[in-house]
Amino acid sequence: MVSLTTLYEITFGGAILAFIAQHTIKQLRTFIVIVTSALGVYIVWRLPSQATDISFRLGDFQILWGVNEYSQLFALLIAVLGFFTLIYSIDFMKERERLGYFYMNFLIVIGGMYGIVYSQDLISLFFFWEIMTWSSFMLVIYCCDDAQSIGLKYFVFSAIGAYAMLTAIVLIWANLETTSLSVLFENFTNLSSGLQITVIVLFIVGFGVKSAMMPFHVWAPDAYAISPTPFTALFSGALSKMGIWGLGIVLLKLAAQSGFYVWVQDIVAWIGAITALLATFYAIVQTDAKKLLAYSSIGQLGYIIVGLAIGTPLSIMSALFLAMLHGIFKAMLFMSAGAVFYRTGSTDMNEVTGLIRKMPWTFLTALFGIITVAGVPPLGGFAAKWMLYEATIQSGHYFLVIVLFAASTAAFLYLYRFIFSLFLGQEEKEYADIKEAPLTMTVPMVIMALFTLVVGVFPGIFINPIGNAMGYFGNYTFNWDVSSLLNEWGNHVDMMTVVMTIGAIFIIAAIFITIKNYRTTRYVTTKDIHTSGEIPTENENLTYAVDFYKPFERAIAPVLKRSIDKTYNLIAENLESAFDFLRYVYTGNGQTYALYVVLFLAVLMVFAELIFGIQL
Amino acid sequence: MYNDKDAKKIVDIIQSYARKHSLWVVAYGTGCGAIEIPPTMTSRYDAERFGIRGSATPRQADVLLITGYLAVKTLKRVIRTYEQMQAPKFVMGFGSCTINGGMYWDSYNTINALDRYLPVDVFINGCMPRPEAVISGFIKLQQLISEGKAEGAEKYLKNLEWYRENQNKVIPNWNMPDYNW
Amino acid sequence: MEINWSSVIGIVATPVIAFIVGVLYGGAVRKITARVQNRYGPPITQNLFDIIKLYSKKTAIQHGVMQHLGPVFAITASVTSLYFIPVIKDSPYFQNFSFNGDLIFLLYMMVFGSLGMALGAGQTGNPNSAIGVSRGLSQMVGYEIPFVLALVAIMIQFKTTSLNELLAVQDHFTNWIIFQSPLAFVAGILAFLGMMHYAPFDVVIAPAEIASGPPSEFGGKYLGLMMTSGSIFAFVKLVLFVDIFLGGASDFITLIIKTFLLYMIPVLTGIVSPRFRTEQSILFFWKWPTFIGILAIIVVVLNG
Amino acid sequence: MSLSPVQFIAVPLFAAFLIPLIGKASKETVKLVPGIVLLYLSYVALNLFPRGLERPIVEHIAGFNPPFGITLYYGPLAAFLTTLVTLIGFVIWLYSYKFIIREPFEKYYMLFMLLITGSTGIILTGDIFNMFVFLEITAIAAYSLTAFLRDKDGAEAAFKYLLIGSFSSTFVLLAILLIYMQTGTLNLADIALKMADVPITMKIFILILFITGLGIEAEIFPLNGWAPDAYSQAPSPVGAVFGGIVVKATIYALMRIVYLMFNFHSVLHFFVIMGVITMLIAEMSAMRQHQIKRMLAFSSIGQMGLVIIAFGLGTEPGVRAALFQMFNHALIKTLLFFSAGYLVFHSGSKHISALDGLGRDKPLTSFFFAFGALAIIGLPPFAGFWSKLYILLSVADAHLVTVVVLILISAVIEIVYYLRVVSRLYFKRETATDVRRTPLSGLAAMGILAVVILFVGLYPNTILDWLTPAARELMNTSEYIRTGLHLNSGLLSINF
Amino acid sequence: MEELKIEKEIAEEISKTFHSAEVTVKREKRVVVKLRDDLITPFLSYAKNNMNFIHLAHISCVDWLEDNKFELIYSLLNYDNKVMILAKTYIDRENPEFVSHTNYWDQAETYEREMREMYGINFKGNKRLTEFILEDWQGIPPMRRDFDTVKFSQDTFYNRPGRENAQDVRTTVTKKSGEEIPEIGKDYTVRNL
Repeated sequence: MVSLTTLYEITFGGAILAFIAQHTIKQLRTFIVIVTSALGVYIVWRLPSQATDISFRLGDFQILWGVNEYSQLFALLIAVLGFFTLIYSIDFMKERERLGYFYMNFLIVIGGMYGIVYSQDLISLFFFWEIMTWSSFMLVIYCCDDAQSIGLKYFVFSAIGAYAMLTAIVLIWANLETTSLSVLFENFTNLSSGLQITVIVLFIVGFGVKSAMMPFHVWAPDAYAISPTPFTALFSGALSKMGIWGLGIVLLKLAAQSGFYVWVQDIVAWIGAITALLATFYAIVQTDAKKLLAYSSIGQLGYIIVGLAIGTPLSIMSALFLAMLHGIFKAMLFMSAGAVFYRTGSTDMNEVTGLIRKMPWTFLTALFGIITVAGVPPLGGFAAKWMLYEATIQSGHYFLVIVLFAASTAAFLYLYRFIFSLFLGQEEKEYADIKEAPLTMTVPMVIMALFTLVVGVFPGIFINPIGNAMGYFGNYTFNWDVSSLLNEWGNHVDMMTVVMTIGAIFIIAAIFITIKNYRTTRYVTTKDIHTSGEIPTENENLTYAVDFYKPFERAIAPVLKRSIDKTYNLIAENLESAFDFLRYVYTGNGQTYALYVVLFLAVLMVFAELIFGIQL
Repeated sequence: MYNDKDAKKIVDIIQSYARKHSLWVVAYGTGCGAIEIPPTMTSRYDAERFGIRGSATPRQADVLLITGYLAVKTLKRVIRTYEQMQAPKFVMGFGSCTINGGMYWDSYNTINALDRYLPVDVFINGCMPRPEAVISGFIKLQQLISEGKAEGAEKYLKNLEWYRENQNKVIPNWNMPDYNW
Repeated sequence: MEINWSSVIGIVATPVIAFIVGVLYGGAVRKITARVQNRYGPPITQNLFDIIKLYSKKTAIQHGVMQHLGPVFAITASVTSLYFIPVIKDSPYFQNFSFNGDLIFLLYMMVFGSLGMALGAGQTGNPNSAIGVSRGLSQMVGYEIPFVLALVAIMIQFKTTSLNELLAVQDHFTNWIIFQSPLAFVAGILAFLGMMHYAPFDVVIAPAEIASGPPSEFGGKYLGLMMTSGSIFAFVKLVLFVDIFLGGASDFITLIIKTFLLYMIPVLTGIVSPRFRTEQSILFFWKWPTFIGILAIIVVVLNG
Repeated sequence: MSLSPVQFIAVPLFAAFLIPLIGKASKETVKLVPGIVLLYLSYVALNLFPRGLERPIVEHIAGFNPPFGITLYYGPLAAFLTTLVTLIGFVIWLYSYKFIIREPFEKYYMLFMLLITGSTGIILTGDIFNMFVFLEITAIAAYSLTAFLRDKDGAEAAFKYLLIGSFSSTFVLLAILLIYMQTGTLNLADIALKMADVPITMKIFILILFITGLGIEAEIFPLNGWAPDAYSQAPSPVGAVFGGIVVKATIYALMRIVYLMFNFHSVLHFFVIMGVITMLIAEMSAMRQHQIKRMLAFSSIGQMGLVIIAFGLGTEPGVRAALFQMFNHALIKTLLFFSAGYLVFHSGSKHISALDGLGRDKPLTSFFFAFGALAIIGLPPFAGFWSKLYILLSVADAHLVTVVVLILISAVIEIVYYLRVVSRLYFKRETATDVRRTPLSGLAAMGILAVVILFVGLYPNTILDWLTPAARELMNTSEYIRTGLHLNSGLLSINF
Repeated sequence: MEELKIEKEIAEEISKTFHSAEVTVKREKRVVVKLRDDLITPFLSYAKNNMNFIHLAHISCVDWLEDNKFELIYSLLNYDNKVMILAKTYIDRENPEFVSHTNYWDQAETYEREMREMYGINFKGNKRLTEFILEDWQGIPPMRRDFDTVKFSQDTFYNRPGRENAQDVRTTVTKKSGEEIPEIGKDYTVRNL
């Protein structure tokens, strides 16, 4: 029973059942959804050992679905994240309306993503890609009135990407008469070089839109921020990885064969790095926590793109490592922001403050999340960042690494702002009696948080499956210890030693500071602070949150001033007015139409020779 | 080892020596005497050689200088600042205004006797005391510390009710958090 | 299990030595500052007294668990970084774990403490702390760039990211990286000015303006632990720079001389400087130091 | 009575004349007549289908042998199109059953039957003058249906349609006249055989007349000025009839004539270019429409542009893709017109802005609209995806990458204006609630279409298997001539 | 008296416009105008708009306890000729109320708040008559002359014993220096009311 067909049947069937259940037996809905996603996890887990490739003809095309290590990596991420986000959504979405719609689209997104990673031919890839796109669009516009234009923007950009991809597929079909990926990889060099570069560029655009590559990222911040949080976690965690999945294939399987691999590498790597830097800058100036995380996502995807583009074994490893890890930690962060939203009704960082004592587990998740994003040891993020930097330096991209470093240092700014504004700072009177988020929300979060720690100590548990997955791209061997990191110059970091040292010192120091003056150490409220003797009243909140990074904003003002978003809006406006002008070709006047007919006839008559190219 | 009497004594000696030579002053300029602090601290008189240093916040400070007259309104802030300091902590009255009201003895809004409201360890008289006097006041405080007599904080805690009564008499609207030593 | 006593001694002794050296350096800085300002100045042990006094404070307050743990993060970061730096070249006692880490690891480890402190400062709820953190993090983005440029220049020149291998390269006076790659040194030292938080880059703790910034709610044992960590951290940075640029040290005397001389650069700059605003210091670091750093890389690349 | 293709013409024609008579007796029965007729025709169509695929059926009316007398040619293509027309016709009747309640609905049904007659006639006939006659039947029925609501706007639209339509008839008639003058025959197959002897100038002249005349009905830019008004002013099922039946039949006629008589590549390229222009201008105009049915009309024109592009490729995959797109468009646009009809009915306004939040009040109708919108944009797993994909692939096979890009650009525009409506439907705040319910017959009609669309989307093979012989038939003119004239293949040679 | 020309012109203009006003040229650049309380508003308006006295420098108050009057003094300044007008009026002390002039000058708000706190004068029309300098003041306004500050201080602030001799500054100073201090302000009666 473990096969790809079952997987699709269960997931899409579950989607429809969930919708039906919502309108018949409401209690069954949640059960169906959870069981569906859990079965998904089980099937995906068992697939490599049991599944056989599925192949059938659809129209003119040979459809091919199969499991390989590379797909398996992403499929597991999708399955696990899908499962966790769905559990998380039980309580989060409880009070919302139209849950059948929500869960149906949610499961369709998951199914679409399974379809993408398991498809071995371009047609089914595009088929599932579009399914994923429209179902995610449906979720983006789920929330409210403001979501309409954002959703439209998302869809238009997605469509541009998808159609770029479609053009590439069509070109491949026209020239190679195949849609099979493996045949494409074998025969790619048979294409003319102009066609090769066109196909590569089109595919990069296609996948780049989903992975929010500059300058196609403009949809992402808004769409991430406005979609319901359980979905945002999946959106940023797994859905954006579909772009990465495709970019990996395009860069390492197609571009690597072409004559301009070096150029493609450099350009894509630079785009990735600039994406990372600018997205970080934009994240710093955000005031909405979810939007901040959205920009952060874009930045992290930039890192992954750089890693894929550089194309050395270590960099691919780091990219895939970061891709997997990003799925987890960004889901964690979005979930914690969502938990805050669930309790306070806002994610505005200028409003919500001081939740740490109210929501300790959420805080812990957020803390682990930001430490992982920052790449600070001992959590998993460090391994990814370390490998990326080493790979970037060792492959000779010296200035690239500077941009990456700048972005990653600047990332501390927004990460701190995220955790400070929501959880630290003065306790707000308004939130005096809120509680920790319910168990269905905290449990997935905390499990993932602990997982980042495990990955930090034993990066090998990620490195080994990723090493296997990289077998898809070529023969790379990674015979590292489970707890150590090794670069190409032979330098290494032993995470076990690192974590032991950090842990030992941390525990000693913590014990010392706790037992010292234990009985005379008092907890005081955050109202009891040094304010030059003045006493803040109950209603005063002195948390410094508005314009938190004003000085930094002033420093990077020239960058912030120019916005790609504005350019797109300008284009859209001009196009609309041009269309408006064209519309008046249809005057609504019968005589005009008659005139058109006569003119048409006359033109054809007069220029017949020209138009039909026939010597009369 | 820690329970051993002599050893404890040694620890005490080290601690009081360190305390004595590291007096951090919270910079709270209450009255006209605040103008005497900059010369005390800077090149001319260089109080830093005695380990005296300004500190920005009461959380880090050891010494609260009341530099001159205290209006009722200021008194409330001063009490707040004092209570935010961590024990052991010392108060120095500065100038005659803190002793008996000085030239503001009959004013309707300046207090006359500081030690009714805060446990003053050292008074420095004069209107205003010169930096030399200030430094000699600090040396007096250091002596008291090494002798173990500068226990203002404990006195305050022990007689908190009495202090509170006096404070409440001049500050009718008492809206401060409870004293957490 | 066999216990390697020399490394055990090293593990115990290194932080102690680092603390003592750091504290005395701190006292020396105050003394030197005083002399420059035509004062007599406090004794050189003044910072030690301060720290002991802070530990001997009888009471303490905290606003929550993150404030409680903030200084712990800081000391963890400084001591861990210390353990991963070879303090004395080729000494069995003071190598500690330096073979298990590398420069990029150190870069991140050094941030760990700042992040922890920032979290602790954030929880106090004091707006001054948050302002200080905001300034500190912003400024960090400024000086990290020239610093990383310098490090990258060195890494690609010697094809290693390990400090021990860098030390092995600088086996002779003429092979010191300061002479082999002077531009990288200049960029690094300019970044170092920022890292040490002396004027003109001390807007983070501006005492008169934002009440000493991040630590403004810390007192007693918390401040004591912070100052301990600060002393060790200053030593860590100095040793790191000496190891990278000045060929390390094979005995303590050399180490003291080199680190002290290096320390004087930010200190003397600081004494005679006014204070930059945050954006001014960020833009400062993004101008000349960055340019020099890029130049350093270009020179390295051109030299092959 | 044995089944024969003649019934496709005869039965609805008979029904059309019967309806007024029945109407005298019972108004309610009138409503049922078209349904029964179309159901019967569907039965006939499905029964004849395998036979048509196997071997073309050529019927001779009144016993004359070709090329004299009237011929009906029921090949794979005609089989496919008649099936489509009858099925769509049936669904439209189902929908109209409760929708057209305004008097005189017996006239509506009569005209509707005439329209079906005309359309099937165009598809089936093997005689060019007959084709003209059927075209006229269709057109006249269409004019009257446009003005069915008898309001000012409808009348105006109908008048415009009539005005432009009369041009169409004139040109087509003129062309037929010229052909007759030149070849002396009216049988399509015979004409195709004899066309080789006609001087090229005359041929081009005839071609231009045909293009202009039939292009008006096939909605080629700039001849399609009548269409938006007619679509939007006519009752919704009539819009569906236009989009789903009439245009399909005329495009069939145009393509049959062009492929049979003027099969040279420059002509086909001209169609590609005209298709692109039609598509782009229509999509751009649709983007800025404020009335939902006008928007649908422009979208319809755009889709026809797409079909014309695919036909213009002159390759078998191209023709097949065009037929597939015609099939899908017939289904989807009908579904869209149906749902839009009820949306307009419920909101009480033709304007898109009046549709805010209707999705909550009328979930099923809105759902069908959203379904249709997603399908017509060409998103999987709906039918529209495959036909668009096939068109793109065939265009790329012809190495027209620019056209691929332009098609995709127009698809992006399509996305914008359709999704704008969809998100309005579901996610804007509700404006008003309408207590009237969408009748079951309407929902059933939409439901049937939606199921078919989804089914075709998931199993495109079913349709593609039929389309391949149909496309081959259109491409393979010699086969048509041979069977049409009962000739042996060996005797035939066309050198053009 | 050539040098007081401008002042005299101003005095003349005022007395021409406000017949009941009692105008004195005190000295150079200083003109004192005494007015009925109901004429203050028209006068200020006139001075501001027609005579270019655009700056309200201060509002002050004098407590004439014996006459049971408060004297309000409005100081207006003309930037062009640097002349200052002191417009004086008397209001009832028992029920001290006056019109607010915040709509003429925004800064009047501050002065009026101070006056209310120190003298208890209620300025009608001032929207912000809240606590100003004193915190939680509960007794009679401290600047009124019937408020005994010494007694208040002794009652409230714990006079430290040992300075009884220094209680009367005047006598001590007189005794020590042997100098006669002129009795300024001894005669509190209002003349020429």
